Amino acid sequence: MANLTLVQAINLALIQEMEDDDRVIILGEDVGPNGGVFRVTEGLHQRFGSDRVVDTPLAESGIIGSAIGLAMAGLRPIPEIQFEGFLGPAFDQICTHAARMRTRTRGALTVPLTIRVPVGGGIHAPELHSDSPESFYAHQPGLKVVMPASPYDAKGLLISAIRDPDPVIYFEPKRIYRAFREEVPEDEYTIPIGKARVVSEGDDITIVSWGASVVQCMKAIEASDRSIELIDLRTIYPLDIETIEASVKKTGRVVVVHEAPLTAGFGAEIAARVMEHCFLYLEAPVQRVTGFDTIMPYYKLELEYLPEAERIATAIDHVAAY
Amino acid sequence: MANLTLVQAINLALIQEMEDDDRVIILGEDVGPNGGVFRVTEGLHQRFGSDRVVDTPLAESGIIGSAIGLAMAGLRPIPEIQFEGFLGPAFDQICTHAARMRTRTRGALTVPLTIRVPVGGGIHAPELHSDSPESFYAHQPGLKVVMPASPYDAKGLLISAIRDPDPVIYFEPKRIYRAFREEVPEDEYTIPIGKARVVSEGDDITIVSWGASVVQCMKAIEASDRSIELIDLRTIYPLDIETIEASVKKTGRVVVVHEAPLTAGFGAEIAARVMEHCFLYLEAPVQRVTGFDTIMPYYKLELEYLPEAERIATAIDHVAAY
Amino acid sequence: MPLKKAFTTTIDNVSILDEHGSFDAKLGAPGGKPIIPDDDLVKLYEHMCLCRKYDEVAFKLQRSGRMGTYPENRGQEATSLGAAYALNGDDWLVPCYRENAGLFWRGLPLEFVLLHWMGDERGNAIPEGMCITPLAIPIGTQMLHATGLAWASKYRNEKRLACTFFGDGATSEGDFHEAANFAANLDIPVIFFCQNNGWAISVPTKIQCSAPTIAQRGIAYGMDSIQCDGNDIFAVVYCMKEAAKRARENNRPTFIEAVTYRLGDHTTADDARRYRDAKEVEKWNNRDPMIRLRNYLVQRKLWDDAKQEAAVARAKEAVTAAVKRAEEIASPKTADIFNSMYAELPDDLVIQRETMMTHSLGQHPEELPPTSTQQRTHQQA
Amino acid sequence: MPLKKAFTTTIDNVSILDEHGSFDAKLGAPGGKPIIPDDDLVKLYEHMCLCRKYDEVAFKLQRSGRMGTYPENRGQEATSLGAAYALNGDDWLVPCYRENAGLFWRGLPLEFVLLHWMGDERGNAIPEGMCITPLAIPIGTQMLHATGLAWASKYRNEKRLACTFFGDGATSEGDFHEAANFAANLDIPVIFFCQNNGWAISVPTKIQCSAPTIAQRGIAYGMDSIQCDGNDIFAVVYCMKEAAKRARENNRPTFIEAVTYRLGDHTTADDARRYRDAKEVEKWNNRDPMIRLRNYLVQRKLWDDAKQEAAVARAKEAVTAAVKRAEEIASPKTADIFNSMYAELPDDLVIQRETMMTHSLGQHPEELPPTSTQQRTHQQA
Ligand SMILES: Cc1ncc(C[n+]2csc(CCOP(=O)(O)OP(=O)(O)O)c2C)c(N)n1
Ligand SMILES: Cc1ncc(C[n+]2csc(CCOP(=O)(O)OP(=O)(O)O)c2C)c(N)n1
Ligand SMILES: [Mg+2]
Ligand SMILES: [Mg+2]
Repeated sequence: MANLTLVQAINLALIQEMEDDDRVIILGEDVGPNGGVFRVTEGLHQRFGSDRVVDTPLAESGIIGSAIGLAMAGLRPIPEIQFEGFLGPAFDQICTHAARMRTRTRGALTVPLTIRVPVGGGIHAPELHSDSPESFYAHQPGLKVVMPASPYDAKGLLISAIRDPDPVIYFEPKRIYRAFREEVPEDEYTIPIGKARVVSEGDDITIVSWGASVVQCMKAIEASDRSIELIDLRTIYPLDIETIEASVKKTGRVVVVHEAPLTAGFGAEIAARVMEHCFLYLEAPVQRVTGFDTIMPYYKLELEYLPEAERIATAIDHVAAY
Repeated sequence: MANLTLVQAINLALIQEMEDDDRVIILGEDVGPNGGVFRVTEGLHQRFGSDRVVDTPLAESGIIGSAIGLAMAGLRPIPEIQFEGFLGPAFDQICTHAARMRTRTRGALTVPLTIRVPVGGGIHAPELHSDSPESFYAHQPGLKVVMPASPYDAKGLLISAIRDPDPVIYFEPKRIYRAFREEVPEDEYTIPIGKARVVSEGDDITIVSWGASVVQCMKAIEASDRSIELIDLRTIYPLDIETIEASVKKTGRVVVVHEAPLTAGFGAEIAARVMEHCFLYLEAPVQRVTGFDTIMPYYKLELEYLPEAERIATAIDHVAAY
Repeated sequence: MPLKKAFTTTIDNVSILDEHGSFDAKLGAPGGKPIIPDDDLVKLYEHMCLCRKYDEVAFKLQRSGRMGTYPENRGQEATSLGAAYALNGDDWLVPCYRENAGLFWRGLPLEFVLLHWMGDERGNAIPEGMCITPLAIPIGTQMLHATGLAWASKYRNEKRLACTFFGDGATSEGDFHEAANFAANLDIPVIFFCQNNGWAISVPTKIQCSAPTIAQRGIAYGMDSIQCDGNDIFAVVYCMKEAAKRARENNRPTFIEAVTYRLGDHTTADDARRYRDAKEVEKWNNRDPMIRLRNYLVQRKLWDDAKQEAAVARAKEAVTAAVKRAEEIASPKTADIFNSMYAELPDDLVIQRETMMTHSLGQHPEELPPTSTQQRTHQQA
Repeated sequence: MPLKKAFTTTIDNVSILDEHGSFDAKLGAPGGKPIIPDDDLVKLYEHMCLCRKYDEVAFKLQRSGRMGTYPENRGQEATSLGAAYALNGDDWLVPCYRENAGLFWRGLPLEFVLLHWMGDERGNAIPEGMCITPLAIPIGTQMLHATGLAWASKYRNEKRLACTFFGDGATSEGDFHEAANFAANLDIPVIFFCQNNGWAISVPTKIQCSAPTIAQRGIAYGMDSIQCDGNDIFAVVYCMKEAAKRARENNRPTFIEAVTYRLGDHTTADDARRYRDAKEVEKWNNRDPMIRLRNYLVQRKLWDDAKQEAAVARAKEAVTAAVKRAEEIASPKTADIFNSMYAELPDDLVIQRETMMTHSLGQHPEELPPTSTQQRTHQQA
């Protein structure tokens, strides 16, 4: 056990998986000697050499497209996209090929790929360094989409992702890369993809969230005197509706929190599913506390945009009062 | 008035807007002498010449990116993307630039762009010629997303889109390009973006749909003896929740129908909004009849994948019986 | 002081057996040893007969409503065939959709390509070990997979390469640029094989590339690049052998532009008369790679009318059998929509598959309240 | 018969005032007429002093927490400055983020760039008529806008061109390829100005382009292409004038590779010592474009220490005033998140702006039932 930040937990998982399996290779911009702009791949180039930790040309579609080829050949590539704002150029390769290869070839070719992408706002970064595109990818069948909210989960989910025979987008909430530490076992362990985590139990209200927002939810809950159950989704697709359903059948009231814009954000899916699964138990309409339907503003206003603890607290009050 | 197909209605709108305004130009693959692979731009090259109807290199990001530049310079470009499956390479230019230019420059530069894209399944086309990506773009703030379901609407919506000072994605449901004709006024007219259309009135159930699915909904309604109100969204973003709300407050039961996959499809947003706006009126959970959470299969199975009238009819029964 | 030269280069053009039947022995048979032995040459020609017949039948299948859209390969047989011939059986072939000749040479069962165009994914379930990726519909995207596949071979030190095929239009896509740039800068053994057939649907090559050659695209990456007569199988094989050597010995990529022509429409959904000149087609009809090779074989006494007749008959038989296999395959099951989505199907997809519904009420019958009255009670409980 | 040559080409390298102070009069002053008149040369040097000071202050603002991430421009002043100098005031400048010198020369108020890096969109609200697009954060994407802007000028027959700036790394992106290919094939008057500064963050140029020059990227498109010493403002101006002429007279694009060096870290978030050699930096410090130009001016008796002192003092004053303006601007209002999203704000966004909420209950207070009891009644009504 060691007390690690989220960055360190990911770094550890990468090292361990690379030690275990030489099919695992890392590629991306600045992942080599520089160790990545967030230092997530720090030390890996020195340790595993430039055949396994590869600085590529500056081209995201190239990174993902060639990683798809690597994966089709049976390797387990882990491409890094430097910021979620630069995932766009790779959107087509992800949705057109990574997501479709298994089914379009009826299993003859597969794409065991883990795409690592720092995500989200709150670090005073420039434009296009603070978005939350998870809903785009959750809507694309053939992918799995995960986002840890703690160092412990980060390690276990990443190991699952790397070992998963299908393409996984592994979003890393950069706001909490170094925000806190947690005990993380030295040994390898997995956290199943598709299983949510009940962070805290409660009877009055269920909050569903993921990524850095989970921390804001915890703050809001701490400040509240209500009994609130907090579910950290951990995996966005496939959605763990069972865990949510069990909670909502107990509480009857739901708040969903995410950084991405409201409209067609993944909160909509959760609201729709909760209605489908728990209609007769709902005491109030599911409430979404999310980014606005605007471009994430430049950093002077980013905290007004993000669903911070205060806005969550207000929603808790509203949904409780309904 | 002329009795036109959807393709003809679009062609007419293009001609009239180009006659009126020489800022309007068309660019894309095969839009020139060939008149587009669906013949939507038929005759335009001959009429307006190769400065205004431009065959470009085969590169979707190039088409949209250069169209953004054209629009920033004050023209009103109408790029065509040949099939929705090839919109992916342009995703980044659309979401990173077209959608953001106005707000990131505080209005100094704008992007009055209309991106025309044939969309949807049901025509026995090859792979990647039958998808429904509207939800991706509805989730991107800064865009407007429309999809007509009739020749009349097609003309009026396209004229609105072309005149709109902001970027509009204009999806053309290819399954009904020539499926039926409708009286379309010769004169130019607009249909406001952001306003839904009540196709048929009813008291028991509200169906919300758009694009080619509207026709399937009409079939299902015809076969049903229930009193069903059908709303054709026409515009996906911004969503006309008022029209939906008014209907649901009357019926209390809702079915949403779209071709795109279920999870994080735009049906989720509608379900979530209906719950938010009509919670106390809902007699049953909103039901979604959509594509499955799979890749749109090759054409032998496409009709099993699509939300055809029969599946809609079943959902109607279920939601009525609840 | 004049300007300094920072870089100078040249693009060569290779032609060995030209349209007038003249054969360049220096390139085609260096040291008297032909780069394609006679036996092989006959086999290659016979294979072309097969592919031409296949094309003809596939076209008719579409016209008679027994198959969906189909892109005729007619006139382009020498390109992918020459390429596949020059490679090893475990080199990756990463095609677009006009490479029947090369894929069948490698051993892809004929019915696979039919199944693909019949709207059946089983047409892409390439048998293991065949080292072929499925037909690529989105233009320009598959070259990156070739780069990745070849990269993996290099990583494993296997001395295998990947050869990817694409059209003139495809070289306009950004993904082409990225694939070539990765291969050149990371030393990856890929052959970029461009079939410049003059058109991308209705758009002529000069709109895709107004430079004198498409081959010079490769100069951008410092890649060895060459242009050849794509209707001359000798020229194709010549370029491929050089390229394969370079790939295997030095992990270096090559860009090959094979100049050819699409004799038919773009696909069965197209009508090329709308945009191109009958005279142009006529000219290229005379440059048909099969005519050229047949004349050469006849001249060399390796072929005659009787052989031709027999070859066509064999081709017909093989194609008919393939059509039969493709048409007799059992219809896909609706469950197939789901079954290959993931190695392990998520619960939600299992439910969708079992119920063939996306609306929840039908999917969870146990949750349907028996009556509406009960519902209210339940909710208030 | 040897191989036929299908294409031959050369990339020139232009150097006029080299790092040792030698001046090529043939190129730099053809017919005795200097391509940059003395007066202008002094102004350009003074402008460099301003930009260098600006850079220094901006760096410190970041370090002291008064500004976000900032990319130092140090060492690259001659590139965008020479380019902007050679253009007309209504030619579009389409920058990346290391072109302060060119933008300020054009007239962009100094505080705009500060505001941008202070996380304020008003830094991008470029005054009308200035023909500058905002700093581009996503690498390689803005060249396409340049192609579109120049295309519009051509459409309107305005004889305006667009010059877009980008780094060596950016030439690896597919969008670069598409922008250049559109411009070349559709005859669009764009200048593609690559500032090859040796690095893309920690990745050296050879990973972006292992060819001998980046300039040869342009050969792929049949585009006139040239390499120059990017720390030599004469060479930059020389290439730009040629390119501008070509654009204005024939609507033809040009690719310019200006070889320069990023003397500082990539941005304030970077530590270049992790990946590059101090010796390399040292070497390039000696090639600083300002040293070179100053020596030349001194030698020509156009400059002296007193002038230097005065220029630095003026620069300091101007920069201090700009910082003041940037820091004194009123904080943006939360409503600004919404106000420029659309020409006309959709209703839903109006509500979000008014309530600063996305959860519906707070947004529609009129719909909140007074009590829970009432709720049930309502529902069953
Ligand atoms: C990304 C993408 N854009 C557009 C299309 C539509 N389309 C299909 S084939 C084709 C032309 C391809 O031309 P080329 O690359 O020269 O290949 P050819 O068919 O001539 O062999 C186009 C535009 C597509 N399939 N994929
Ligand atoms: C599309 C995209 N990918 C990645 C990044 C992250 N990033 C910012 S600058 C940079 C390097 C740019 O190198 P170059 O083009 O040479 O410009 P330079 O900074 O050297 O002037 C990278 C990778 C980005 N901003 N955009
Ligand atoms: Mg072609
Ligand atoms: Mg650089």
